Formats: sequence, structure tokens, C-alpha cells
Amino acid sequence: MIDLKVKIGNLNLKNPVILASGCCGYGLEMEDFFSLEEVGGIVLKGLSLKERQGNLPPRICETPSGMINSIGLQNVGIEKFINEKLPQLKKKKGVFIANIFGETEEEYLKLSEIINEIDIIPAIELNCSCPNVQKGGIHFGTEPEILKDLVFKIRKIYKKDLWVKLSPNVTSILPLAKAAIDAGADALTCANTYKAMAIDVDTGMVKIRNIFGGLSGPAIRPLTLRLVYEINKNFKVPIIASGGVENYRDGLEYILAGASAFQIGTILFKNPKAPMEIINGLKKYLKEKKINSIKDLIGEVKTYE
Amino acid sequence: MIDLKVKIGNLNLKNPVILASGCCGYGLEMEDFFSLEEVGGIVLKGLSLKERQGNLPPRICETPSGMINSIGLQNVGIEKFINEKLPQLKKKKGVFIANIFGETEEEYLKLSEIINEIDIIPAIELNCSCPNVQKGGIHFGTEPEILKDLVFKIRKIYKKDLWVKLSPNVTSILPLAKAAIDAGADALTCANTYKAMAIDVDTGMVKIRNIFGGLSGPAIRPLTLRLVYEINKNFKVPIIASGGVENYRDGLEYILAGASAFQIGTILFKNPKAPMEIINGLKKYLKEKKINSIKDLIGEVKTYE
Amino acid sequence: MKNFVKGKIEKIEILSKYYLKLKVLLPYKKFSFQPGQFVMLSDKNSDITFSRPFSVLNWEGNYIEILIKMVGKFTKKISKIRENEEINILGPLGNSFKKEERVALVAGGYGIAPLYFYLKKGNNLKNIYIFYGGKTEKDILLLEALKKLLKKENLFVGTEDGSLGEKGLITDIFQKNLNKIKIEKVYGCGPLPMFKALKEICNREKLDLYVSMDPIMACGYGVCLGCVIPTKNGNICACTEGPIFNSKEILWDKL
Amino acid sequence: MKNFVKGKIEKIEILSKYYLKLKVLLPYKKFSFQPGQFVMLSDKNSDITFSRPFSVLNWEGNYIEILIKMVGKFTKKISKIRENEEINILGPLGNSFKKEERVALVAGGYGIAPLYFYLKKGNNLKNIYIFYGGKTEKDILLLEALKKLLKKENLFVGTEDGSLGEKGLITDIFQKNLNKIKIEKVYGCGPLPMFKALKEICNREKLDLYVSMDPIMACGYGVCLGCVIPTKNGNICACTEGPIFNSKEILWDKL
Ligand SMILES: Cc1cc2nc3c(=O)[nH]c(=O)nc-3n(C[C@H](O)[C@H](O)[C@H](O)COP(=O)(O)OP(=O)(O)OC[C@H]3O[C@@H](n4cnc5c(N)ncnc54)[C@H](O)[C@@H]3O)c2cc1C
Ligand SMILES: Cc1cc2nc3c(=O)[nH]c(=O)nc-3n(C[C@H](O)[C@H](O)[C@H](O)COP(=O)(O)OP(=O)(O)OC[C@H]3O[C@@H](n4cnc5c(N)ncnc54)[C@H](O)[C@@H]3O)c2cc1C
Ligand SMILES: Cc1cc2nc3c(=O)[nH]c(=O)nc-3n(C[C@H](O)[C@H](O)[C@H](O)COP(=O)(O)O)c2cc1C
Ligand SMILES: Cc1cc2nc3c(=O)[nH]c(=O)nc-3n(C[C@H](O)[C@H](O)[C@H](O)COP(=O)(O)O)c2cc1C
Ligand code: FES
Ligand code: FES
Repeated sequence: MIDLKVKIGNLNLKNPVILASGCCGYGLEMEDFFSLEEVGGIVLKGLSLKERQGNLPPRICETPSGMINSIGLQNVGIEKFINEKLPQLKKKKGVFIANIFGETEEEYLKLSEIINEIDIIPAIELNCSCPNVQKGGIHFGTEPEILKDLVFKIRKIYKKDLWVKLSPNVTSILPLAKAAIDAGADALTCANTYKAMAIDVDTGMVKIRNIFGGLSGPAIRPLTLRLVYEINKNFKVPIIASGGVENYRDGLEYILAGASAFQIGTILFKNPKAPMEIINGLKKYLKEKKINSIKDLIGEVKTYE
Repeated sequence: MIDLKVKIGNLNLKNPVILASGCCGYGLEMEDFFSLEEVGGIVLKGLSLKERQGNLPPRICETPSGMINSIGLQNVGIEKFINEKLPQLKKKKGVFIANIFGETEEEYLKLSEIINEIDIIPAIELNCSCPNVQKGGIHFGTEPEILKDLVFKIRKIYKKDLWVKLSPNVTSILPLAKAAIDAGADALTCANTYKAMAIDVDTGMVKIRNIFGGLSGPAIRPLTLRLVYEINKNFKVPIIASGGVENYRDGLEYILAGASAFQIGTILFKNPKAPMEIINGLKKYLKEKKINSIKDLIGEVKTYE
Repeated sequence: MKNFVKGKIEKIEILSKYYLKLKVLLPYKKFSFQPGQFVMLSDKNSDITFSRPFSVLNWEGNYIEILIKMVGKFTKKISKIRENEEINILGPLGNSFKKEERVALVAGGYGIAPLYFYLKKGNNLKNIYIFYGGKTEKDILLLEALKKLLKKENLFVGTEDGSLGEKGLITDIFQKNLNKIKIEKVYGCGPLPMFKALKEICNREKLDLYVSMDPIMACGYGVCLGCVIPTKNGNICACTEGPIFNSKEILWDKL
Repeated sequence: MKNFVKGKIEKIEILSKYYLKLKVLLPYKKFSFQPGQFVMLSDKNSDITFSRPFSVLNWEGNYIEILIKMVGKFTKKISKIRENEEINILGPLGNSFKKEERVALVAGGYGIAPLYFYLKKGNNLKNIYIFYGGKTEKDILLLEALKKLLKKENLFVGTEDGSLGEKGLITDIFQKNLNKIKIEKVYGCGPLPMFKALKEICNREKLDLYVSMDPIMACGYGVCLGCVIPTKNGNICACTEGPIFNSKEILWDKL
């Protein structure tokens, strides 16, 4: 029997395929394509304390093997989430993880407190790396001391699993990984999007109203893969990779580099059934290679002597 | 008459299309495809004091819309360059720029001194950002103080134009840009490659023997474009963009973002005639838009109010 | 229920220099399309990140037809697809044009697609008028089919260079003929400048205007939040709550 | 002089499940190819970063033929190219096999291509032997053409599963038949494991071995330095100073 189960901190996941935050709505949108319990986990659209309208369009543009987004963290806010989305999610099986962000420490803490009480949510993913919002956000993710402080305070309030999603827009990711681990993170999500821009040469206009946005998609996979590898070489923490996975082979690159699971985001826009294809691909790969458990592959990349 | 001329520091270039270091050999290799004086400039393969064999293969691999390289700065060394390549270059017309790197400050200084005496080379491009070599290289490019010191010392020795090629693998490029400008750089090349890796999931091996290499090609264009834009917003220095230009439209993105010229590297591998296509494309664009000089486009990107 | 399936190219027809028509066989019959709804298309070969939205031009039984203007990466490559090859289809998506007794349809360019479908599915076309414009005659498509559906008095065609129909902007032609027709609503489908002119006319004439917006979309099913239209009720996804909006709701100056 | 031109696909022939043959029309006659030389191919549609190296299988007048094994991104897509479509060609590239009187050619897989070209261009094939191996009969190509060129005694075919010719590794077959033939040199073209076995045999038998290496290449004309082979004289570009190397020069354990 092929075993795709993985463990992230205290969480046992059916398989290592997790839907990335901001790319699968509140999970419910995916139900037409597969049943939500089929995937390892679903990270919900980033939640803030108050409802947010996000940025004005244009918010997205295509780039070579990727895309830039500057949604501006549009979301219904925690209250509406609890009143309108949660009752629906409660009817589903599936592992739902809350992705949260704030513009102040207090916001983060309040959100964590509230989500601590939601029984169907076993983990929080802390988005401290979103490059889209002018205020807050970006600071938490690039300064180890600030990050450590934030994670530490949330850790005291929040009793379940805490994932910290790192920003890749740094000279070295290791001090930030260390800060999060030292402050008590159960796992690291590596990583968010890369700060980018694009220009329409026909009109001379920036393609994103906010000028800058975050680059995602296959283009960034080699960059994030190196980050995952480096973190794994230096720390013992479970890693959830996120960046440019389109198929099971891309996911395996991350597993071999040291990730215990991987998220899929951008590919969902073109192929909402990608998660099922990836799960089947992983099963087939393990079978052909006569490997029983995907756990046996984590961090097993070979290098030249 | 369409005018493609641009000025970088004290250098007048025929057009803004420059061949990137490490992607066009010593220039001579391109002669089968166009005559060397047709392009704005040619940055020669990175030179070190001593000949270098570079890394063992595999050194390159393809990635989505890009590639990773870890050549390890293989080159003939300055002596052989002067004895074997220079006499050939002297017979050609064309703007040849030396790209140099060292593992110590002394190496950089000695190289600069020697190149200062070569009359056909009007500028040095300082490679302080190559992520491939374990010793040296990387340090100079990520610490503003170290960079400033290095550029300052070279500036005193080297009398012609000095371009500093920045590393993009930093939290913010602005302190490094400032360091180079303060120390007397005539122009900034923005930027080198992004640290990356890839794994062959069939064999479980890293695809690059050295594990890490530098990502180049269209995949990185949105990332480097944002760096060029940021530098241009903050400083008055001439910028030479480098990253993922495949056609005239890509080059124009950089010009609009604030670059005075742009380099083309990776595309040469697939299309050695790309420089000519790009020059023709620029001419056609300016003609259609009824713009006389490409200089009128530098930094002219429009943003939403 | 949205379906994500592989359709089979049954026919590909080049209509003019810029336009082609695809006939795509759907794998089963669960689909049901209303006029104004769209599908997202993608294929294995064109290296796109986003799937691409296209209005349904016609739906019958187990196939749909799509009218495609060749403007960029995907639409130019799709012209090379061969019959029997597969294409990914996600649909049906979005809201639709409500059936009305007295309505003027104003179409520009590929905007004809959903409005043609509207006519096709209508049963009483007596008081339905269409104003269909383009730059040149090359932009006017399906004219024979339209003539079969509508009486001459109900069909207004215009081109900017006068190469077909009346010369002028279709919105001007619409304005000029308003006194001849009796309508309650206007459905618009076309480029932004057309909408802006149309909106002025409808405001002045106190006509309800509904427009089908075409922002860049990545997913088409409400998860990327890339396709929002700024409205009085906030930023609203065109793919799930549009693409058809009451013109009065839209904050036009924020577009 | 290297030419970078657009060739026109004159014919595409699927030879077996994994192999196809392209006949490409060159735009002019400046080209001249020696056996062992290669070209770099690229096209507009497949989203590749590197152009791809392929040996010349045959060159006559204004066309070349290329044998392609469908293994990945580019080679699988190229199988969909249509006649009269264009393809970018850079060539001629690399060194070539020197003409010899008494030589054994050992070919595995697509390694047959340059060796077939060598035979084609040779005039006295009396003392030239070819050992041609593959996994199964599906990997053995051009057999009829080879039979036309060579006498039966000079042609050795083997497959690992015995489905065609002798059963076994072609290097074992080579070893076994060495006493029957009189040669001075060996030209090898095939996968790395074949080279390693061949090298042992040739060392033992004191035969000069030349091998055609196939590292990953990006440019093919000496500017990327991606294709180096570690040799006693340092890291040497296979595209400009190879692809054919004296086996003794190569540092095999560094590959
Ligand atoms: C609800 C909806 C229905 C549509 N129906 C049709 C239809 O029936 N027939 C048809 O031909 N097209 C239709 N479109 C537009 C179509 O989706 C775009 O033309 C297509 O996505 C362009 O893809 P491309 O890869 O060829 O162009 P790209 O290479 O992506 O872009 C080429 C140019 O087109 C612009 N562009 C890209 N997407 C859009 C867009 N959504 N709207 C306007 N301009 C765009 C780009 O900014 C660029 O300047 C519809 C769009 C929407 C949102
Ligand atoms: C001098 C030379 C001559 C060649 N002659 C021929 C020929 O006549 N016919 C032919 O079919 N092939 C030939 N090859 C090999 C051919 O270049 C590769 O098979 C091709 O580049 C693969 O491209 P792809 O996009 O289909 O595969 P990719 O998707 O790029 O790769 C698929 C798999 O093939 C491997 N691969 C990629 N490039 C090479 C390579 N250069 N050598 C070995 N494995 C590789 C990859 O690692 C990967 O595992 C030659 C190579 C060289 C260097
Ligand atoms: C449109 C869009 C919206 C996103 N929103 C969020 C978000 O709300 N919170 C977050 O932590 N990450 C967000 N991300 C980042 C993704 O979760 C993911 O980490 C990133 O896109 C890289 O993975 P991918 O290449 O598979 O998309 C968003 C990404 C995209 C493309
Ligand atoms: C194979 C290869 C070798 C390179 N060697 C050098 C070098 O010696 N010195 C240097 O400064 N940059 C070097 N670069 C970086 C390029 O000059 C260029 O800045 C980078 O590739 C981004 O541009 P591109 O996307 O157009 O290739 C090299 C890049 C490649 C791909
Ligand atoms: S297109 Fe993705 S939410 Fe509308
Ligand atoms: S393939 Fe580029 S140097 Fe040989």
C-alpha cells in the first residue's frame, strides 16, 4: 500500500498536497472539482480582523511561467468568516488552516485568539510575508527580531499548530527561519511571493495598479527550492514548500529538498483539478520506484561528492 | 531619423543593446552572426587574475522560462586574455567592456590596474555579485560597506568608466546601489542572477554539481524590473538592466522603468541573432510611436494616480 | 455546478484576418449555458499561466461554439489547433442576460458573441434591436446568421470607416436611431470606450444599461480575486457575480 | 563559419514509438557537414531556454536529415511539427570523425546517426565494421539502409532482449567478435554506460577509442561554457572542441 501520509508538527495529513492561501478561496469554491477531504490540507484565503476591499484593478498580470498579483488581501474579515463561511465549512470533511495577517501586533493577536476557539481549524498559517500591503505585513517578515517577537506572543495565546510563512525577499532566509523556530513555530511555510513588476510597453503603463506585486508560478520554483533546501540543511523544523508546483514532479523536488509537504497555488487557476492529478502522480511514482512511504523521500536529495 | 544612441556615464553607445557577460564569450564568437560594432556594447566573459577551470559538470540546467548556471567563472585569465584574445579584438570595431571579479580585494585592484592600460577597453563592469564561487564574490555584493570600500579603491586606480553589477540576492538593493554610487561608480548594472537550485526527480540528484547556481532568463525579468525601477526612483545614476530580455519589448520595459541600456544574455543561447532583431524592433517601435530618440523613453513609465 | 473537462475540437473556422470560430464537443451533457455566460479555456501547449475567458456564442446539445479574436499569446496559438485535439474547458461561468421584451443590444467586436447567443435563444425578437459596430467590415461577423434571425429594421450595422453598413461609431448610430425604436433596456458588450459613450446616452435617455465587462481573469471561478470590478458595493468579482453589471453600480472612474 | 538560419521541414517520418526522422531544407548552400558534426535546433513554439543539439544523420545538397529520439520537452513537441513549418538551425558545429581505413563503429540508440553519416560518406567500407545495439528491436533503426551500405560480415546488430540480432549488450558482442576483425581504431557513439564498457575493452586491447559525448548544451557555439567535459587538459567545451574526444583524454570519474 502506497502511503502518502505526512506529519507536520502535531498534524497528520492524508497526503502532502496542500492548497495555498489566496488561491482556493475559502475552500468551498473547489468543491465542484473534488471533495475537500481528498487533499492534505486547505489554507484559507488570508483573514484580517476587519473586512478588506483590497486594491483597485488591475491586480494581476501574466509573466513568463508565472504571474504577478497585488490583490491587497481582500477578504471578508473574521466576523463574516465566522458567520457566513464557517457554518458551511463545518459541514465538510477536510483540514482547514487559517491564514492570518494584520497591520499591527494587536490585530495578529486578536485574530489568533478568536481562531484558537474555532474547533475545526487545527492550525494557523501566519502570513508575515505578504509584499502587497504598504502598512504592516512586510516589516514582520524581514526583520528577525520583530518576527520572533510576534511569533512568540502569538504562541502564548494560540494553543494549536502554528505555521509561519516566510518572505523570500531577504538576503538570507536563515535568521528568519531561526527566529520563527526559536519563538515556537511548529512548521515553516517557505515561501511567499517575490516582489516584482511589469510594464505594458504599448500603453507605457504599469500592469499592476499598485506598481509592485508578488511573483508566483513555476518561474520562482528554482528560487524557493533553494530556500527550502537551505532551511532543511540548517534546522530540524517541518517545512511546507510553496512556489510554482504544477505537477507531482515539482512537488517531489520540494520533498527531496526537505519539505514535508507542499502547497499549490497558481496552477489552480489554470487547472482546478491539479491536486487530484498530483496525488495520483505521487502514488504512481512511489509505486514505480517501489517506495512505500513518501516520508522516506523527505530531504533525500543526493549531491555529487 | 530614429535615434537609438544612449549615454552611460562618459560612454556614448550606438544603441542600448549590450551583450551580457558570460553569454557572448570574448565577443569573437558572435562574429558569425553580426558584426560586433552593430551592438551598443559587448561585456566580455568575466576575467580573473589567473586562469580558472571553473566547476565540474553538470553546470547548467533548464528551468521554466529560464536556466540555472554554475560555470564557476571559468576563464583564460588576464594574461592569456591580453596575449591571445586582445590582439583579435583590436582588429574589430566595437565597444568592449571588461567584466572582472576577484576573490580578494587585491585581485580586483590588480586587474583594474592592468585593464586601465588597455586602450580599446573603455569601461570595467565589476562583478561583485556572482553567486557561484564559494570564496569571495558573494561577500562584496551583499554588504554595503564592503562594496563601498572595494569600489572606492578601484575608483582611485581605474581612470575610465566603472560599472558596478549588483547582486539581486538582497533584502533591499538600495543600500548597495547607494554604496556603489557614493564610491564613484559611473553606472550600475542591475542585476546578476538569482540563487537557485533544481533536482532531477528521476535520479534524486541535484541538477547542478555545485548544488546552487544562478537563475537567469525571462523568469526573472519581473524581479529585476522592480529593482531597476526602485533604483531609478531613488538615484540619478545611469542603469544598465540585465535579466531576461528576449525581444525589444522586454528591453523597452527596462528603458521605461529607468534603464539607459539593457543587456541580453540567456536568449543568445537559443537565438544568436537576437541582438539584431531587438535593434530592429526598437527602431520600428519608435517609428510607429513617432518618438525620435530612445532617450525620451528612459524612466517614462506611467503609473495610476 | 462548474465542470472542468476536456472538450474536443470538432471544427475550427477562420472567419477573417482577426477572427476564428471554434466548435467544441463537450464530453457529456451536464452543461447548460445561458446567454452572457462564459467558459475558461486552456491547453497543454501554449505556455500560459492564466486560463482565458470566452463568451459562449452558441450552445446546442453536446457542443458549444466560441468566437475568438486573435489578439495575443493564447488566441494566436489556438488558431493552430487541429481538429480532434483536446482543449480544457471550465464552465458554465458567470451570470447571464435576463430575457426582456424590449431591449437594444449594442455590440462591438467580439462583444457580438453573447448577444448573438441571446438572440439565438430568444423566442420573440420583434422588439429586440441590435446595434453592431466595428472598425472595418473585417470586424463584422456572423452577418448572414444575424439577418436570418432579425428583420431588417431591427438590425443596425456600422463601421468606423464606412466599409460596411453606416459610417460612424456604433454608439452614435444607436443615439441617432433611438427615436425610431421603443426599448426599456440596453445590453452592451464591447470595449471600454464604447461602454463609456453608451453609459452617457443611457443616463441621458433614462434607459437601464447592463454591460458585460471583460477584465483580465486568471481562474474564472472566484478564487484568484484578480477580476474585480469596483462598484458601489465594493470590489466585486466579474467571474462569479458578473460579467454582466448594471452600469449604475460600476465606479467607472476607478477602472 | 556557423550559420543560424530558418530551415523548412520537408518531411517528418515517425520511425518507431520513440524515433522520428526530420528532413530539413536549408535556405542556401553555404553549409557543409562532416560526419560527427551536429546542429542546434530550436523553434518558436516549444518554450525552451536552450537550443538542442542533434547529430547530422545525412547531408546532401541543400537538405539535412536528423534522427530524433523523443525523450522530453523539445523532442516530443517536435513530433507535432508540420511539413513546411520553419525550424531554427545553427550549424555546422563541432569536430568530426577522421576518415580511417580500419575502424569499428560502436553505436547505441541515436548514436547511430553520426556513424551512419560516416558510412554514407565513406568510399571504401571493406574494413569498416559497425556494432549497433539497443534495448529492443524498436531501438534499431535504418537497418535496411545499413544493409545496403555494408556487407553482412561487417554489420553486427544486438539487442538486450534478443528481439533483433544477437542477444546481449553491444559492447559484449563487440568484445566477442574482436578476434574476427582487424581494426586500428574504434569510434563510439551512445550512452555513458556503453562508453564505460567500451573504454575498458579498448584499453585492454590497446585500441584507440574516440567517443562522441553528449552533455547538456545551451548554445552550441562556445559561449555558455555549459557543455564542458573534464579532460587531462582541463574542462573543454564539447560543442567547439568536441563532441568527439579521445577517450584517453577524458577524466571519466569526474563525469
Ligand atoms: C467574460 C469575458 C468574455 C470574453 N469573451 C470573449 C469572446 O467571446 N471572444 C474573444 O475573442 N475574447 C473574449 N474575451 C477576451 C479574451 O479573454 C482575451 O482576448 C484573451 O484572454 C486574450 O488572450 P491572449 O493570450 O490571446 O492575449 P494576451 O497575450 O494575454 O494579451 C494580448 C492583449 O490583450 C489584452 N487582454 C488580455 N486579456 C484581456 C481581456 N480579458 N480583455 C481585454 N483585453 C485583454 C492584454 O492586455 C494584451 O494587451 C472575453 C473576456 C472576458 C473577461
Ligand atoms: C553532440 C550531440 C549530439 C546529439 N545527437 C542526437 C541525435 O542525433 N539524436 C537525438 O535524438 N539526440 C541527440 N542528442 C541528444 C539530444 O540533444 C537530447 O536528447 C535532447 O536535447 C533532449 O531534449 P528534450 O527537450 O526532448 O529533453 P529534456 O526535456 O530537455 O530532457 C529529457 C531528458 O533527457 C535528458 N537530456 C537532455 N539533454 C540531453 C543530452 N544532451 N544528452 C543526454 N540526455 C539529455 C535530460 O536530462 C532529461 O532526463 C545529441 C546530443 C549532443 C550533445
Ligand atoms: C492571487 C494570489 C493571492 C494570494 N493570496 C495570499 C494570501 O492571502 N495569503 C498568503 O499567505 N499567501 C497568498 N498568496 C501566495 C500563495 O499562497 C503562494 O504562497 C504563492 O503564490 C506561491 O505559490 P504558487 O507558485 O504555487 O502560487 C497568494 C498568491 C496568489 C497568486
Ligand atoms: C552561463 C552564464 C554565465 C554567466 N557568466 C557571467 C560572468 O562571468 N560575469 C557576470 O557578471 N555575469 C555572468 N552571467 C550573468 C549574465 O551576465 C546576466 O547578468 C544574467 O544572466 C541575467 O541576464 P539574462 O537573463 O539576459 O541572461 C552569466 C550568465 C549565464 C547564463
Ligand atoms: S477570475 Fe479569478 S476570481 Fe474572477
Ligand atoms: S554548449 Fe554553450 S559552450 Fe558548448
